[in-house]
Amino acid sequence: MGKLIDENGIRLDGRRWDEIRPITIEIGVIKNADGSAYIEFGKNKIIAAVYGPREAHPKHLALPDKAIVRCRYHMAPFSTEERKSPQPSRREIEISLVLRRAMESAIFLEEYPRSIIDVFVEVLQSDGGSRCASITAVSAALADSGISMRDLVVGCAVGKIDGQIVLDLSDYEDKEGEGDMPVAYMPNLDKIVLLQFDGIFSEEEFKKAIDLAILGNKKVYEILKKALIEKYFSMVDEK
Amino acid sequence: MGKLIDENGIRLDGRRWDEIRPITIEIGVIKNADGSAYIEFGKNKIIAAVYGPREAHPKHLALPDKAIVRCRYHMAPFSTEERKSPQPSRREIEISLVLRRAMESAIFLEEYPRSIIDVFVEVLQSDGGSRCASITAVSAALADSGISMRDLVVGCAVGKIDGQIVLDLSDYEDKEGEGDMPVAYMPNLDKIVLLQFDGIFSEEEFKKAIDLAILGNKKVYEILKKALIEKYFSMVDEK
Amino acid sequence: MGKLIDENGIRLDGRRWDEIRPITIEIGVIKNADGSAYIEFGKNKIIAAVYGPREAHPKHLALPDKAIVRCRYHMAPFSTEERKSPQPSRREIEISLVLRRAMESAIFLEEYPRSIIDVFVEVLQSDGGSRCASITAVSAALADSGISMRDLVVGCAVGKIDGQIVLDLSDYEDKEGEGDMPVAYMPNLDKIVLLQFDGIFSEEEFKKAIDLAILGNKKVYEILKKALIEKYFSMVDEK
Amino acid sequence: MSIKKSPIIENLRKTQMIELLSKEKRLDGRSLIDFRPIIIKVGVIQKSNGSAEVSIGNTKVVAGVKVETGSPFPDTPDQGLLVVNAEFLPFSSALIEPGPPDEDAIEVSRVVDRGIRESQMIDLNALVIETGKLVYCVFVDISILNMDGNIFDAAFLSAVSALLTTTFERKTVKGDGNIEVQKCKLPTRCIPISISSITIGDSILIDPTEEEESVQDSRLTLTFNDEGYLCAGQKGGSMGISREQLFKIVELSKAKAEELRVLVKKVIENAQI
Amino acid sequence: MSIKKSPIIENLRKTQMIELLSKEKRLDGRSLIDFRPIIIKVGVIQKSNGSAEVSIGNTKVVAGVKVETGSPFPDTPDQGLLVVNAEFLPFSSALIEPGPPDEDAIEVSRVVDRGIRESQMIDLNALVIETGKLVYCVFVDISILNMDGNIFDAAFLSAVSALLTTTFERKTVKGDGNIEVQKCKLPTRCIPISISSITIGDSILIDPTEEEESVQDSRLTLTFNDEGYLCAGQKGGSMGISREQLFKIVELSKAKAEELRVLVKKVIENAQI
Amino acid sequence: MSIKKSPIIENLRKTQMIELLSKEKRLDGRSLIDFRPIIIKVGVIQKSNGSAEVSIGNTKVVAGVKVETGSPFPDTPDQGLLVVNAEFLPFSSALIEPGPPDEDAIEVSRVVDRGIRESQMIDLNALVIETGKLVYCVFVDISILNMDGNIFDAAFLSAVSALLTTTFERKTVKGDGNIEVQKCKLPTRCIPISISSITIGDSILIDPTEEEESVQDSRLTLTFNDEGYLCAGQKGGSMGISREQLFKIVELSKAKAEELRVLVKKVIENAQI
Repeated sequence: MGKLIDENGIRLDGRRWDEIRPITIEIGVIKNADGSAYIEFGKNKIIAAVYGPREAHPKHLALPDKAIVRCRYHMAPFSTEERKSPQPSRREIEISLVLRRAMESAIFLEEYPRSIIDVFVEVLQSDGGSRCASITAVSAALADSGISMRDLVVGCAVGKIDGQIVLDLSDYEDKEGEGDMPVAYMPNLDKIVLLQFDGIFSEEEFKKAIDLAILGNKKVYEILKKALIEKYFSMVDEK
Repeated sequence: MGKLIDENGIRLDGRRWDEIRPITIEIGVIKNADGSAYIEFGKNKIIAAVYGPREAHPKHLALPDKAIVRCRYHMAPFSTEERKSPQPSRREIEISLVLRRAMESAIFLEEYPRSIIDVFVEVLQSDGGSRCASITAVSAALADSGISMRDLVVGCAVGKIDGQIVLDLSDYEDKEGEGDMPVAYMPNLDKIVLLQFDGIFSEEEFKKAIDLAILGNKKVYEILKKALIEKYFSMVDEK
Repeated sequence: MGKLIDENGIRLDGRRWDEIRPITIEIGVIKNADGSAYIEFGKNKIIAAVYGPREAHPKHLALPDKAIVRCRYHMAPFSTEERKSPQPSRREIEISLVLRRAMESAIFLEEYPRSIIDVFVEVLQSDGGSRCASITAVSAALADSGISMRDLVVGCAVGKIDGQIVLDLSDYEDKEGEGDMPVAYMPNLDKIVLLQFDGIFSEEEFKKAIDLAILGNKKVYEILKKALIEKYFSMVDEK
Repeated sequence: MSIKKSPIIENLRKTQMIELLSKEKRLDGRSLIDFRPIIIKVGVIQKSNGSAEVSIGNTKVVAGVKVETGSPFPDTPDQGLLVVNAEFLPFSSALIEPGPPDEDAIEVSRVVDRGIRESQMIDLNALVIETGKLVYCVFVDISILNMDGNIFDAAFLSAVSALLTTTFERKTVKGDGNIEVQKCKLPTRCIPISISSITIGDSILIDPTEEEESVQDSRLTLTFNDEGYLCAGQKGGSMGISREQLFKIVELSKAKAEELRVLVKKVIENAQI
Repeated sequence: MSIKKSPIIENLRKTQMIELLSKEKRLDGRSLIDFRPIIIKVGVIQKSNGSAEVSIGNTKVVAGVKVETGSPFPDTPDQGLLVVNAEFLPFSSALIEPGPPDEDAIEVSRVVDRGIRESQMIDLNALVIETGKLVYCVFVDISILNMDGNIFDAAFLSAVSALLTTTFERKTVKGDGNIEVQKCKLPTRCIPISISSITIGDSILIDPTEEEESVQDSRLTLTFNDEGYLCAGQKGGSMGISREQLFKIVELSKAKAEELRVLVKKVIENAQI
Repeated sequence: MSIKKSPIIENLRKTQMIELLSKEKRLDGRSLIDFRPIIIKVGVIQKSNGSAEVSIGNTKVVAGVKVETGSPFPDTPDQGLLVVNAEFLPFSSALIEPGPPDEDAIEVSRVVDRGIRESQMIDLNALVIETGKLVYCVFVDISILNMDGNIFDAAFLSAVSALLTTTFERKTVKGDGNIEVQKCKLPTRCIPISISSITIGDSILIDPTEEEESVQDSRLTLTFNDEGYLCAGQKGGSMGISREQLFKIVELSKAKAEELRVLVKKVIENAQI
């Protein structure tokens, strides 16, 4: 019936309403960084890397009682359908801001007074849900760097297509659908740390969307945990 | 006869050659600022606000024997007939410079060594003579902030239309006339602190223009003084 | 036969393959600078000026054991056939970089710890070989400033036109020819300190080009030496 | 937020604030879900096509709308353009330095933009002059004059009020080739309202002051259309929020949005454009 | 201005300067109303359409003119364009750091621009190729090579001398549709001259050096057309000026402008373009 | 290069490096003229028209090609455009701060650009849609992911591999006015290869690591076309080089270029685009 979901409830890419796209996570891909990770989430291909905690420079940035976090979300010029100018867009600046806030929720900033933690995200190929994929990669990179965190942060969007709330929109579903809602979540603390949405949602739909997003985030969390454990065991094996 | 002045010596907006447009001044319009004022001068609607004297930052800007003054004159994108780009134009940078110099003439800078005085002007709606209206507003804001001044500074332009020297050009008169001359003045010290002009003036016309500008400035001064006194009395009344 | 060299081996501007264009060098043209020189090299008209060694500012730039060199190569908007935007182009930034490296080879940087040497080049009129002419002018300016150098640095390009390796391409030869190779050289130390090229050169042609460039550089060196000596003697005469 | 306050007094204020919150009270005497006094003046900038000055307590902003003509985007040849831009004027707070718009101004711009766009307040399809070639561009510029918390709602209210009172000269080519110029209103469909709240521990505070924001855990800005549907949202703050708090905020905000919409309607009716 | 001078010596120089002024003398031996030696060389940049190098004492600037084609401004479809741009080259003084043009360079650009524009030196209406579509753009770029005071007059002289010797290839479409290219002079109508002076106490000094400017009360740059009318003016300096001093400066400057105009005329005549 | 290493250890490493060099050995066990392991993966970015990820030891870059349409330059109306742009991603090294591309990124961009352009690898004349009006623009964007020396060769290899595997939709207007769209390869003519080496004293080291570059006297990047002709070159480093060393490097590099070209060919053949 609908243009994005068929009569059997199957989406254009073959998924059901509560399925996420395939995810692979690789830890430690950037040799020079203190921590790094590469994620493929649908067609998203994203690298996150962390430097720090390191001495704040210039020094007047430093806070006496905790670390400050800087975040740069950037898209490679070849990451989009049309070539993207290398200059940061307003969209990239806003996403840098919401990613930073989400990570501040999770990091034990008080453990690193007077220091700075630099988080860099580079989108090599973009697809729907790139900010959610990014935050999962950032979380993996932070874990890789050994920085203390309250909880891992994962991200997964929900959306509304053909009038239905579904998990994890693809690029095309985002463009053609009625609403998109990226959510980042700390699974053990059960807290939402990033939430944005646009589209038209009734109060009921909104609540349903949040619950579905939490479900999706828990799925992403399992995959992230597995990637970190594999990395850990392979390191033990190498010894 | 002329296109800007009729046979009875009346200008398009009904004024005679030596009349200024209506002026209203309101003191203390910006709660957070140390001093502020709002002026309506013809169709000009301008806010001036002052922060300081405060510690110079970065510190290498500070002077050991006096305050430094910074000034930003800026026009809101919706202040002009055509939308103005928010980026400061060369015109705005030049006006910032001449306003700063004019205020440096008046402020007792030596009383505030190692400090900085920030003067901000925002033009919400622009009309002829906006830099003159601005300096009057700045003067009011400085008075409101309690910063010591040698004298108040007021501003009023003169110009040449239909071959005649007249006071206080409107936007249309400025555009269609033969010359514009913004003048700022310290009435008690009898000094000109801002002077710019373009157009064609004979030596006689120039002298006549300056004398008329001084006359106009004295009118503006009376209005500014009244606004400050009213503010002062209303504060007393409130007690 | 060829379009750039006639049957008698004469180039369009009357030169043979191993001739350089006329060069005049004037020392001390910028009064305020610590050292300066003006060069005309063909139609190139270039000023180089040096400030320093002076205290590094901001201080964190300073190195404890040697001077740092900054270099700005810039072309005046009226220096080219089409008006050039005053903003530095990528080409100007790259030339600034290679000029800086070439001068770092020559200056006794260790003699000036914690200080900065600023080298400024302004191209008033550009022609073929402007970076080579520039480095010769910079060398003259540094000599004028009294900064210690291992050797003078001179510059002269070679190129390939009509299949032949020739000295010192003009603008037109550069544009219409098959290759251009700017070379800067320290004649007494016999070292190449700047080398760039584009075009198509066989290994043999490359070697021939380098040898011809060294020959050309020695010619430029004689002219530079003469200019410096004349300046020196005229100063003695003035006493 | 003023740098003139001493840290000791600030800490005292914070302690006092937290104590009051436990009794569901606020420093300025409001209940947790009340707005401060809201003043909306429309038509304040005659040179603009529409304008509004909005105060919420000591927070003050002014928005101006300009309608100009331009080229449509290649992928939406049959739609006019909407451009929203916010600037924190340097005098709006003691802590702001002059410079290009920073991430905070960009966030305000984009949150207001999304709220207006997603509620489909403006009928962009009705702003086409010649498909694919010439359309009307609606520029909404928001100048933040004084900051005392809840910039988002003040900016949103000013933008919406300015748009609702916007008139422009529409040019249409008549059958005989002549061009007819008609002054008309901007084609709008609804009155979206944004409601911002913060959480401090378990408390939810609508319309926070700057002082309150300085101790917030998280912030939430939600935009509602006329039917009470959510059409845009943005979380702020550097701490997480629970599903339960979130749902409670949605309910609260939906009710507040209705209240504010009534206020805006009254202002627009009185304006008689 | 050099940072190499010791402050003690600078203070001694200042004291000496003030003492001399009381006797109507200056440190370099000039009378108060004399210019330093002026050297004007035209045609120095062959690749430009017009150029001039000007020295006033140790102050040195070079201006180059480029005439290109472009679109007119929508509100002046029947006028060519004039663009004036000044840059302080980083080697012009020990105190300049590289970077984008700052407020001083912008002021020089705009004061020179107004002087040329308001004197109607260039007949912009004669620079139209096709009304509303294609016009000539006259770019005047001024590079300040060495700073020793009175940059305004040196910049203005260089711009005017460059413009007076500018030639360009004018293309006209003939009746038969062919395009004729003709080398011709820029259509100019007069020779505007700017004169700058400073006040130090009651003294008025024409053509100040940098040392003198460093103790100035106020600065005044006045531009005069051929008939001795004032066509642009700009006050500088951070102190006020009295009406009486101002009028005295106008009289003095008007006379000096005549002198300089004779000099420029001589240079242009000798240039034989 | 990492700021985490102590200067003492760094000095020890340097001493060790110099000692090894005297025995024609290197810290990582390579001979002086060997490359580190090279890995080339093409087709890594499906949204681009061509792409390649290249590792040389720990140095890693990715290049993506986009083919779009645009206007030709006025002076080359019958040629498509080639634009090369390199960026050092901020995570590529502990020493990089975010910001606009600095002189190092510009140098990489321009050296890669010249090598591709001067070897005439791409037939720009075959990229014209309508002479003087519409041409294909080939954007090569290079993102440097991890820095461990010899950025130039890694960047060049990635650009060349990406271009060799680039496909795009070519539109041609048929005789009957219909537009035909055909997927086709980029018209390339050869496989240029760049080889970088450094000198430390009398030693010549091919493919230097970052540690080796930190003690280099001079650097040389040479680009060769299929016939072994030099087509671009760039000296780096802050010390001079002798004619003799230079000639020796040319011979060495020419041979290495042949080796790398074989490798690239193999990769492209396996890619089967």
